[in-house]
Amino acid sequence: MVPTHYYLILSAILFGLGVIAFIFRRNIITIFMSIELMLNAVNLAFIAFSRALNKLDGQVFVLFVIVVAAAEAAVGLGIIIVIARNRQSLNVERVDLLKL
Amino acid sequence: MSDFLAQHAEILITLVKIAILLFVVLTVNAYLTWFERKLIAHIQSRWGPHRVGPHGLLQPLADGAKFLLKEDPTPAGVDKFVYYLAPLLALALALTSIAVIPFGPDPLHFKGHDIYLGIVDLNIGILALFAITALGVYGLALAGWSSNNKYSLFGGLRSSAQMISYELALTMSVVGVLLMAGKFSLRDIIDAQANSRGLFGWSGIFHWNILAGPFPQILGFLCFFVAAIAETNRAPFDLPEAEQELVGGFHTEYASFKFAMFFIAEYTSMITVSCLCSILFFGGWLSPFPASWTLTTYLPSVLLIPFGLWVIWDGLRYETIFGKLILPAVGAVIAALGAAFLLFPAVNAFIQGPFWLLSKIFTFLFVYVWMRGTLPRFRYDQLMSFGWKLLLPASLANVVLTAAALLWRGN
Amino acid sequence: MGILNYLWIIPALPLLGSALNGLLGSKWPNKIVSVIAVGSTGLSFLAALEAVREFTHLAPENIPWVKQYFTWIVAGDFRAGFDLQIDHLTVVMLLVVTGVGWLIHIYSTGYMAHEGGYYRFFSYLNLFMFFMLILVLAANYVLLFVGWEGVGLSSYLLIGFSFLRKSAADAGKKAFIVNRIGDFGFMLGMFLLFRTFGTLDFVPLFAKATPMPADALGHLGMFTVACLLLFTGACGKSAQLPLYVWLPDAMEGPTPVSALIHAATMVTAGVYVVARSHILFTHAPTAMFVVAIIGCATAFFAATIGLVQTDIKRVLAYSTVSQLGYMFLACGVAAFSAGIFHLMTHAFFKALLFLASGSVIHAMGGEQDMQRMGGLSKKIRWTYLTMLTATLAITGFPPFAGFFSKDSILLSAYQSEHGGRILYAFGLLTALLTSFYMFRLIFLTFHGKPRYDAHKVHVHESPKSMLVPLVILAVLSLIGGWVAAPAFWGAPDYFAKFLEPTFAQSGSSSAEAAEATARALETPLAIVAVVTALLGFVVAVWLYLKQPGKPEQLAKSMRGAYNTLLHKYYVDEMYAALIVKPLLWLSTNVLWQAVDVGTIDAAVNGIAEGATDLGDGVRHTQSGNTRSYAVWVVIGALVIIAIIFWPYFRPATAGMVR
Amino acid sequence: MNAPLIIFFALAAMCVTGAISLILQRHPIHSALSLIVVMVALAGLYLLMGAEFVAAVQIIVYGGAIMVLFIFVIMLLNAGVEERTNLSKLAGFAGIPLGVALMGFLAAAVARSQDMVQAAAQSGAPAPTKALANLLFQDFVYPFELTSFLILIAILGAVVLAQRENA
Repeated sequence: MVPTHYYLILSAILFGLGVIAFIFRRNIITIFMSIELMLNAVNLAFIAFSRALNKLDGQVFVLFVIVVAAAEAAVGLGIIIVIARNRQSLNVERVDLLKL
Repeated sequence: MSDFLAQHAEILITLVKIAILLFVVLTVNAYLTWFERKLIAHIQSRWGPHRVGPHGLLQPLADGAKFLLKEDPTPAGVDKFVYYLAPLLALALALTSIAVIPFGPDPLHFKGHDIYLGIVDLNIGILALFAITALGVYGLALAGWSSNNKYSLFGGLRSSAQMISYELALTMSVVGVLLMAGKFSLRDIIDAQANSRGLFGWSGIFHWNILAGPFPQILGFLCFFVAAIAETNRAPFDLPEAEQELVGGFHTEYASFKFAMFFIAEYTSMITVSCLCSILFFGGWLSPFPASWTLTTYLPSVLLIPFGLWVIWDGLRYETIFGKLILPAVGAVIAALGAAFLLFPAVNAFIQGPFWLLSKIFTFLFVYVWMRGTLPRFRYDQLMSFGWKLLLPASLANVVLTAAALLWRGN
Repeated sequence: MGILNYLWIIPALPLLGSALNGLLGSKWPNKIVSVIAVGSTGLSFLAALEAVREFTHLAPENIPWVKQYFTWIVAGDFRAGFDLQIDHLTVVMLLVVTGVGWLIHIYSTGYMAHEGGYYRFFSYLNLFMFFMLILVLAANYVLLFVGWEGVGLSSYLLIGFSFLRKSAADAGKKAFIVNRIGDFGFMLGMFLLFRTFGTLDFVPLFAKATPMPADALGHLGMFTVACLLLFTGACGKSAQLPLYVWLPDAMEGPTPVSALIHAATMVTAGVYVVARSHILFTHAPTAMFVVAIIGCATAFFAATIGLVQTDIKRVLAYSTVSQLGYMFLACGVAAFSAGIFHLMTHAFFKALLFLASGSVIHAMGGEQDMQRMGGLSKKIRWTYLTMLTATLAITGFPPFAGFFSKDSILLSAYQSEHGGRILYAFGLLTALLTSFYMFRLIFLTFHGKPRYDAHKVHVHESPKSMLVPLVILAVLSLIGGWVAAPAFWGAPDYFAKFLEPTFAQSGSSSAEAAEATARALETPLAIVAVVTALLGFVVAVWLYLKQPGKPEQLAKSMRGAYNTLLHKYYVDEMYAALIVKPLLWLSTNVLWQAVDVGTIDAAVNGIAEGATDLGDGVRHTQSGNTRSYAVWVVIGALVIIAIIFWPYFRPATAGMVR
Repeated sequence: MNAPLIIFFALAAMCVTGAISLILQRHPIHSALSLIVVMVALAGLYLLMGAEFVAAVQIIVYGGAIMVLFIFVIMLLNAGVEERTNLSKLAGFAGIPLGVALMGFLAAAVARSQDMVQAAAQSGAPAPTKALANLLFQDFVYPFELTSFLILIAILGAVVLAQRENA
């Protein structure tokens, strides 16, 4: 039986890596993926707690998170497409103006 | 060593099962190509392959040899890693999906071990299957992208979009069945059909989900089958590899064995889908006849023995020497198998399930090929609008109706 | 008790009139305006009469009658309410203010008939009435101070009534500022009183003060300091040395204003305050002495200046200053009833003098210089008669009002223990000068041959609306003093008797022995005073009727003195040099350049620029670069996590997942 | 060292490797593949914790839909290797330390709180999907419905965003 805090620490590490990825990547799509990574880390923590406490709520929350992530992906990628269409660039550092 | 085996016999057995299943599936794949080409040819009133071996029976072997031996060029400017990863991914996932499928109801008793037909029986079996098929898309998409070829890219784009779109319908159309079974495990689903209250209380084929109450899953089945065909990129949904438009689509740049991998993956997923159709909607290994009709248990022998005799006769009057030698042998083997079933009731009883299941699978494979032979390919916008505007609502309606019926029936 | 429960009506009426005229009057014809103004004042006069009638029926223990209407300020245990009080002193002031005020209102309707801003004038005048009534009715120093400042305000407004004339506007400002100086002292006095007694309501304050021991002479105790501070305010308001300078300039205002505010009522407010606080003053002999000296000095000083002024109104102004000096002299020698008595009579005849001079100016078509008048007695007989009456009254000829009041003041001065003789001497001298310059005024104005161009100036008698008040006031200044007459044949001085309940505590005027000596001295001193007045009269006759050329020769012969007097001892110039210039310099260089521009504006602009620079600096964090934003978010997350989890960074603490 | 632990460490290694390669890969496709690896490994961890349904959903939705969408977009926009601009000085020097600090904080907090997490009774038994369904459709039915609305809105938004103006 794996101790719960192993999972928690793993999720912490994944989250941190997600943050670093967010900060260090310049491609909007990659940044978006790093957000997904963070969400996944949180999901892991949820599941770990739900197992530790013998409560299924954690898993329900994970389902919600996944749904939200799906919606987010749909809208976010739409936005990315629009950005790429308007700016001819996916580099966030090139997208630093409110209007063209 | 031996005690290790003693302790971990399960592992050993599983490994053996995997080996056997792999062999079977690959062989079936090979001969499926032969079968398809023959059938299409006859639909188009041609002969099809008939040079390599009698009735071209050795054609698959020749093709296999050709795949293995042909030069394997890697185009310039491809993304090596992904380029090599894609076919592996496709093949691996396709083969993995077979693993959760059970092929027979009752286990073999061997040295105190109950050996079930089928590798694993997950209690989320169907979900796992969907998961694996869902991942299957990467093979195609990545192949298309990594080939550094615009046609391939289009293929990949199409396949990914198409798979996402139809996966929804695929999953939704199954929900009806899941509602009626209340389980995810395929074995449990089949058992549920076995124990289900048949339509108007009739037995046999009326226990199957396709016909059984409270709400026959005809709509669900149609949605599922169409979506599944799309998932497997088969005609009339084979846009990712539409030769006429994309010169082969995502696998344009793949040659020899890597191409073979895609090929095998495709046919394997065909088989998987056929298995799913028969298990989810057509009662899996359940016989279409009521249990009281005991004579139907001899149906396998009754089919096999004449078929074997016909093969022998056909071989004897075949032109080539090779044919004269080999075909009667095969026919003899088949006839002997039928006779064996006839002689050993236990064996006969055991093979009932697999027999029915395999025959159903064969039927669906036949339908696959049949559709390819008859239906023209969809246009892309048609594909999308069909998937989103017809298939998805239909499957959702199926879910709602099934749930309503179940509630009405009060169970 | 009818109106006594509704004392607030008395001041409220003029306020109403003022509001109506001020807000709506501009649209109304003069008739409505005057009806409202005069009507409101007259009604409040009637209300005052009714109040007095009821007051006389009050049981002695209900006096002073205090009515608390609403609480205005509450801070800690301090309460300043809108409380009105009425006692004998208030009764006198009330009647004087409302009565004279009413007459002057009537007069004004005629005098101002052709002036612009008719409604404005009456609005201000009613406002003044309101504040003056508040002043006299107030039951605590705070409310009194409201009236005090209010009359200052309305006097400012009225002096600068024709604000298009720079001199008028300046005069208004001068009056206001000089008053501020006094008011400052007044406020300090109030604070000191509050600090000492914990209240500013008259009744409890005086009740607390009475038993306390008086300060020794020449010793600056609390009482002395408080009284001196209050007296500073009184000086400012009542134009005593050294703050008298504003009053002569205040003559820039319309004549009725001069009559009402700067002769009859407002300027006497200082005297009223001193009398009102007589208990405090009697506890501070030093302050009393100072008051007496200042009063005496002012009286003499102003009279000397009055000798040579040629502007009719200025003469009267200086005479007002000197008469006020008399009143303070009286208060200074603890003859409060005498002071108030003189206040009343002075209100009558000085108002009369001003109104009459107004009538003269009206007749002369705005001419104020006496050297361009003369021989008017035939043309404007009524004015002449009334003015003559007033002159006789002020110069103190029996049986006119001034005689009795001035006589009682001189008597009290003579009786007072500290330097009484000197005070008396100066008082007498002042009387001489008074009668001289008053008759000089009469002769220059009404006698001799006309010195004006008869073709330009068409002399005409004033309308009834102006003459009627003149006559009434003339009668009053004739009989106004008779209430005190019985003192001569041994009977009690009714006025003093009437005020006794109020001033009883301030013993000296009611001590029996003093009574006796007073009776003994009464007649001789009276005779002396009359003789002095006659002397002044004779000199005036000699100089201005018999030999009209003489004054010029005199002026030439003692030019220094003459110029000094003509330039009012150069006091204004001195103030300008000593106070105004330094103040201007200070304001320009320190307050304006250094403080305002250098400090305040600099601070404000500095803050603004700092904000700009800050924003300019911080702007760069808003680079629009998502990665930088991400870093900020991470920093925030770190902080939050640190805050949340800090307690858990110690092992074996539970609750993180709960 | 029992089997679950071994599996855990294997999967954890997969996760971390995938995450790191997500950071290091310079091509979006490779990053996406790394992320897929992470997700599959996570699904494995969920299985290990007995959350089978969630594991399946994780692979189907994340692996099968969301990431496919990502790859689809990457291919659609034909995104190339990302350019190495360094316009954000802040991210340049402060990024890594901060990220590591955050990681450390979280890990420390979790590690310190291990005891009380341990205190809670654990059972590796698979969570019956039926129970999950009951919870989801009884206790959490309103949030569930809200999510359906959310998805609807997201669909509309995506359509509006992706359609060309002139179309």
